[in-house]
Amino acid sequence: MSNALQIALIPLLPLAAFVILGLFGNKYVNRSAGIIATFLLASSAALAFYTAYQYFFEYGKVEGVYQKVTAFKYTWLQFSDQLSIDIGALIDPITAMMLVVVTFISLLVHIYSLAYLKGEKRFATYYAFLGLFTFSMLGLVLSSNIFQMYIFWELVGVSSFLLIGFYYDKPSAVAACKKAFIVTRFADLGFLIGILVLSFYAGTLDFNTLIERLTSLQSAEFKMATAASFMGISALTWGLVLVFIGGAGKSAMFPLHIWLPDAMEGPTPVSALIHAATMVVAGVFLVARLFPVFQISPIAMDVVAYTGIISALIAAVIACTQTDIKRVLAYSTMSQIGFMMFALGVSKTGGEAGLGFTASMFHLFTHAMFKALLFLGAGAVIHYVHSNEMKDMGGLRKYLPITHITFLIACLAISGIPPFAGFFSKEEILLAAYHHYPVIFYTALITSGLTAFYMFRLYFSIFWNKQTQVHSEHSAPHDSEKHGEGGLAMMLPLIVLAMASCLAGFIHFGNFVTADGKPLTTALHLLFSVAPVVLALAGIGIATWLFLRQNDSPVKYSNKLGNLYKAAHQKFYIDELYGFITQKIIFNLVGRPAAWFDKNIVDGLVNETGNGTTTLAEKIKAFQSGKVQQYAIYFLGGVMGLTVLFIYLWK
Amino acid sequence: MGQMISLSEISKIIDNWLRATFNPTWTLIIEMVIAGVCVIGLFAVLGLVLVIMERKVSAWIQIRLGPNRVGPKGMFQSMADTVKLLVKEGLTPDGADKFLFNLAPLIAIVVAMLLMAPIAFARDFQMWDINIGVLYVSAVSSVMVISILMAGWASNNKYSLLGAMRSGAQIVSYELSAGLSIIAIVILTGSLSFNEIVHSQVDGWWIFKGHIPVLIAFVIFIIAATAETNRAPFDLAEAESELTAGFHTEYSGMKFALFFLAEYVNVFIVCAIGATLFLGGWMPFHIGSWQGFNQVMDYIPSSIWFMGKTFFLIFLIMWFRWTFPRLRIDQLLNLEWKYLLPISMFNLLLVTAMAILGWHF
Amino acid sequence: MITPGLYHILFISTALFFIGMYGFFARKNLITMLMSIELILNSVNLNFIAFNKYLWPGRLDGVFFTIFIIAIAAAEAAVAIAIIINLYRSHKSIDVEQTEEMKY
Amino acid sequence: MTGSTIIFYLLALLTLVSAVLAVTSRQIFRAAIYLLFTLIGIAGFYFWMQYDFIAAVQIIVYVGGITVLIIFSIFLTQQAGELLPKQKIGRQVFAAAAVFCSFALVMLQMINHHFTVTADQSTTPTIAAIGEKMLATTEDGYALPFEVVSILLLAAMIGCIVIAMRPEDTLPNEQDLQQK
Repeated sequence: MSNALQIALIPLLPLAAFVILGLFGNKYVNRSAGIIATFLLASSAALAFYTAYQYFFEYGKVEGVYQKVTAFKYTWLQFSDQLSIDIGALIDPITAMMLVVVTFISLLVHIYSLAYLKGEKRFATYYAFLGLFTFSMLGLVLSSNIFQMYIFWELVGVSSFLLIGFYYDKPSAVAACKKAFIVTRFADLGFLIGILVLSFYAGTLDFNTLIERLTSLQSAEFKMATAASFMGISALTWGLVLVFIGGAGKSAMFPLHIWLPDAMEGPTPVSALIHAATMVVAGVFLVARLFPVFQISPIAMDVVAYTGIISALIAAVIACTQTDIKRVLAYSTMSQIGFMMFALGVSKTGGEAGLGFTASMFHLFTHAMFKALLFLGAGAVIHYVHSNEMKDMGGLRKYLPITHITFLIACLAISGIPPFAGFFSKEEILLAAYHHYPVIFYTALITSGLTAFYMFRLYFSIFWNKQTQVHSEHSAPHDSEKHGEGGLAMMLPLIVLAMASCLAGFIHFGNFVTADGKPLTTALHLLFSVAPVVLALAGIGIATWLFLRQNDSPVKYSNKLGNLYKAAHQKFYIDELYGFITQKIIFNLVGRPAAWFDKNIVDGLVNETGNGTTTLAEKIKAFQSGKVQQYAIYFLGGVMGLTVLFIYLWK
Repeated sequence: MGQMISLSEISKIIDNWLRATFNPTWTLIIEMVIAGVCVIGLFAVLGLVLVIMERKVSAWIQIRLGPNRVGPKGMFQSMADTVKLLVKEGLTPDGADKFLFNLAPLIAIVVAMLLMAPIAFARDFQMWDINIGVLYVSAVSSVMVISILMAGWASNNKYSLLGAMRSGAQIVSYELSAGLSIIAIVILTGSLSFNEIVHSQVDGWWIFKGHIPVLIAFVIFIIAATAETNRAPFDLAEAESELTAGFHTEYSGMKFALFFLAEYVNVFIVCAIGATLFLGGWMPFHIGSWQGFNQVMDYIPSSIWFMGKTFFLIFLIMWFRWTFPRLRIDQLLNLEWKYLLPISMFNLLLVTAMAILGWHF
Repeated sequence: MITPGLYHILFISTALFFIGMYGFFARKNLITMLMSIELILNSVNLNFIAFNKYLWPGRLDGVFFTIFIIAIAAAEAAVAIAIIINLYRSHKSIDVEQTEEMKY
Repeated sequence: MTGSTIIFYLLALLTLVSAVLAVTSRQIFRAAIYLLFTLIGIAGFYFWMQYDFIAAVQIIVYVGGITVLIIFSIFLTQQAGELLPKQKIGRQVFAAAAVFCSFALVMLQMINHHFTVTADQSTTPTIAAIGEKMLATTEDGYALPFEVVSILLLAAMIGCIVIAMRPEDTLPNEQDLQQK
C-alpha cells in the first residue's frame, strides 16, 4: 500500500503531540500547548478524512463489496511460525468510520478545550493526555490483530484514567479515576482470557485469519473450538463471552457500568470525548470487529443483545432521576450504547437481516455527534454556572442563546424526532429488533420514550424552569456576556456538531457500513416510525408539563412513585451491592484469612529467618572485627590448613 | 681513515694488554677499577669546569667580570672552592636521621655515576652498551629524586622538607615529558640502545632531518631537562629566597660538595643524552654528499664532537638560568601538566603516525 | 657456594613473600602495610621471571605477567595512598586499628 | 665461584636484609628507604637474569613511582623524627611464628617438587619481541590484557583524583602532588 505512511501518521501525530507536550509542555510551551496539539490533531483529522474518502470512494470497494485492506503490517513478537504479534493497520468500513468519528470529535474537543481550560495550570499536560488518548483510540480502531488491539485497549484505559483524575487534588476525582481503572481493568481480564481462548483455538492473533478460520465450518480450528466445551458451552462461546465482558467493561454495560457516572469527575470536554463519543463505544467496536465470529454462537449473540437492552432500560430509568446534569448525560450514554449493543446482538450477516449491524454502526456515528454536542453544551453551561447540579440552573436560554439552540437540537436528535440524526439510526435499530425479538423491541420502544423524557427534563431544567441567580454570584454581571458563551473556540464546536446532528441522519449508511460489506438498502417504513415518534413526543410532552415552569409536581410525582423512584435515584443500589460484595464478602472471607496467612506464616517465616540470622550474627560478630590484619591471618591460616589437608592428609 | 688517535683505540690497546697479562676475572676487576677512576676523574674535572663555566657565563651575560683573582682570569677559582669545601667542617644537625643524612649525597653521586655507564662518549667508546640504554637512563635517573627526598627528610628541617617535596613533585612530573620526548626518537630509530641511536644518525642528526615532531621533542626535552636538574628557572627545590637552599640547607662541607657535584654532573648527563638523541652524539657534522667537507669533519675526533655538542647544550641551559625569571611552584606544575604533557603526547602520536606511514628520510 | 639457579631465586622470593606477610601482620601503620604488600607483589614478580627464565625461556608469558602486575601494583598503590591520605584527613591517624569503625 | 655467583649472593643479601629491615624498622622513612633497596635488589635480580627490560620497568615504576608515592604519603601524614608506636610483643611473636611455619611449609613443598629446568637459558627476550607480542591480536597475543590494564590504570587515576579531591579550599600544590 502506498498510503501506509499516511495511515500510520494518523495515530502518530497525536502521539507526537503527547511526546512533545508531555516532555516539554509544562516548562516551555504551556501557553501554546493547545495550539500545537490542535494543529497536530487537525492534520491527523485531515489525513483521516482523506483516508476514509479514499477508502469509501476509490479503492475500498471491489465488485460491490468493501474489502478489508491491510495497510501495513510488521511482525513484532514472533512466538512460532504461525503465531506472532504484529503491528499493523487494518482498514475496513467500520475502521474508516471510526477514524473519522474519533479524529473529528477529538479535534472539536481540542478546539473547545482551548477556551474551556484556559488558564489551567497543567494545560500542556491536559493536551498531552488528550494526545495520548487520541493516539490510543486511533491505534485501537486501526489494529490488525487482537493483541495489538488489547495493547491499545489498555492504553485507552490508562489515558482515560489520567484524564478522569486530571483534577487530582479533588478526592472525588481520584476516587473516580481509581474506580474507572479498576472496573475496566477487571473487565479487561475477561478480555485477555478471551483473547487467549480465541487465539489458542484459532492459532493466530490476526483478525482476518482469525475470523476466516473460526467462521468456516470445515476448518480444523473451528471444529476444535466448537468441540471443546466447558460447563456445556463450547470453548468458542466462552471465548466470545469473555471478550464481550472486556467490551462491556469499556462500554459501561450493566453490571460493569458503575464507573461511567463517576468518570464525570474529569473535565467536561474529556467526558465528551471519552465517555460519550469514542472510548465507550470501544466495546461496540470490538463486538463489531469480531461480528462474524459472534455470528457463529447464538448464545454469545444473546448475551450481547440482552446485556444491551438491560443496560439501555436501567440507564434510562436511572437517568430520569439524576440531578447532576453530567450524570444524566452519562446514563443516557450508557443507555444509547445499550441500544447499539443489542442492535448488534439481534443482527445477522447479509441482506436485510444484517440491518442490526448497520444500524448499530449508524447509531454509533450519529450518537457520537449529538452526545458530544450534549456534553460540550453541558460544559458551556457548567462553565457559566460553575455547578453540575440542576437545582443551580434554570432559565439560561437568555444568557446562552447558541448553547440553548444547539442543546435543543441535540435533545431532539437523541429523542429520535425526525429529521434529526438520532431518528434515522434509532428507527433502524428498532426495525432490526422488531422482526425476531419482540421483547427487546418493546423494551427498546419504552426506553426511547424514556430517553425523550429525561433529555427534555434536562433541557427544561437548564434553560427554562426557574430563574437562576447563580451566575451573578460567581461572575460580575458586566462580564457575563463575554464569559457566558465562552467565545468562538467554545461555540464553533457546538455549531459544527449541531449541524452534524441535523444532517448526519441523511447519510445513507447502508451503502457504506454493513456486516458483509455489500451495500444494504433499507426502506424507511413510515408507519413503523409512528409508534416511536409518538412515544418520544409523549415523553417530551410529559417533560414539558413537569419541568417547563417551576412547580412542585415533579416532587409530588416522585413521591408517589415512592420506592421505585428512590431506588432509581440511588442507581438501583448497584454501587452499594458492589461495595457489599467487595467489602463484606471478599474482604472478610478471602482478604482476612489471606492477611492472617501473610502476616503470621509468610512474614513469620521471613522474620524468624531474619531473627535467626541476627542471633547467629551476634554470636559470630567477634570474628568480623574490622581488623584487616586479623582477616589476613585467618586467610593465611585457612590457606595453609587447606595446603596441609590436601597434600598430606587427603592424598 | 685519516684520523687522530681515538679513545676507542686507546681503550682497545689497554684491554688487549690487560687480557694478555691477567686472567679474565682480574681483567674485569681491573677494568672496572680503571673505569671507576676515569669516572671519578671525569666528575672532578666536570665539577671544576662547570662551576667556573657557570660563573663565567653568568658574569658574561650580566656584563660583569666574574671570578678573576685565583689564577689567570680566575680560572683556578673552582679549585680554591673545592679546597675550601674539603677542609670545611661537616656539620650534622641535631635531631637529624644521621644514617639517611649521610646516605643521601652518596646516593646522589652513585646514581650520577651509574648514569654515565651507557653514554657513548666517542666512536666505540662506551662503558656498557646495554640494549635498553634509554630506558636504563630514565630508570636510574628516577632514583635521583629519592636522594633529594631523603636529604630533605633527614635534615629534620621544614624548609628542607618543603624543598624536597617540591623537588620530588617537579622531577616526577617532568620525567613524563622528558620520557615522552625521548620516546619520539626511540620510535624513529626503532631501538633503545644508545649505540644504535647514534648510528641511526650517520646520514644526518635527527634535529636536522626536518622532522617537526623531533624539533618539538627537542624543545620539550631541553625544558624538561632543565627542570629535572632543578636548575633555574625551575630551581624551586632550592629557592634561596624562600627556602634558603631547600633540601641541602643543612648540608655543609664534603656532603654539600657531593650534592653540588651531583647536580652539575646531572646537567652534564642530561645534556649528553640530549646531544646523543638529537644532535647525533659523537657523529660528525655531515652535509649531504659534500665529500670534502665531510672528510674534514670526520677528521675531528668523535670525542671532541660529543663534548662540543654536550657543552653547547650546557651553555644553553646556563643561558636559560640567567635569562628567564623563576616560576612559582603552581606555575611550574601547570606548565608541565597542562602544556608540556599534552603537547608531548600529541607529538608522540604524530611521530608514531610518521613512523608507521614511513615519512622519514 | 653452589652456582645459583632456580631454587635459589625461589627461596628468595618465598622469603620475601613471607617477610611481606610478617610486615602485613605485625605493622599497624597503613603505609607500612602497603609497603609489605609491595614486597609480596615483588616476590610474585620475581617468581614469574624466574620461571620464565629457567623453565620456558622461549616464551614471554612470565614477562607479561610481571609487566601487568607492575602496572596494576602502580594503580593499586596510587589508590591506596589516596585512600590513606583521605583517612588521615578525617581521622588524623593512619593506624589500621583506627579504621575499625569503617565496618559500621 | 665466578663473578656472577658473587653478585647473586650480594644481591640476595641486600634484598633480604633490607626487606627484613623494611618491615621491622620503627622509623617509617627508613622503612621506605629499605623497601627501596629491596626493590633495587629485585631489579638487580632481573638484571642478573638478563631480563633488562623488566629490570628497567621495575626501577621506573617501583623506585621512581611507587616509592616516591609512599615517601610523599609519609611526608604528608607523619612527623620527621617520630618513631612508630611499639607493637605488642605477643603479636609480633605470633605473626613471626605463623609466617615462619608457612614459610617452612612452602619451602618444603618447593624443594620436594621437581621443576624441569631447561638447560638452555641463553635466550632472553628482546624488546622488539615483547612489543610485538604485547600488541599481537593472535591467539597468544596480549593486546586484550594490555587494553584492560590501560583502562584499569585510567580508572585508578580518575579514582585517585576523585578520592583525593578536597571540597574545601586547599593549597593547589598539595593537591597536585597527591594526584600523582
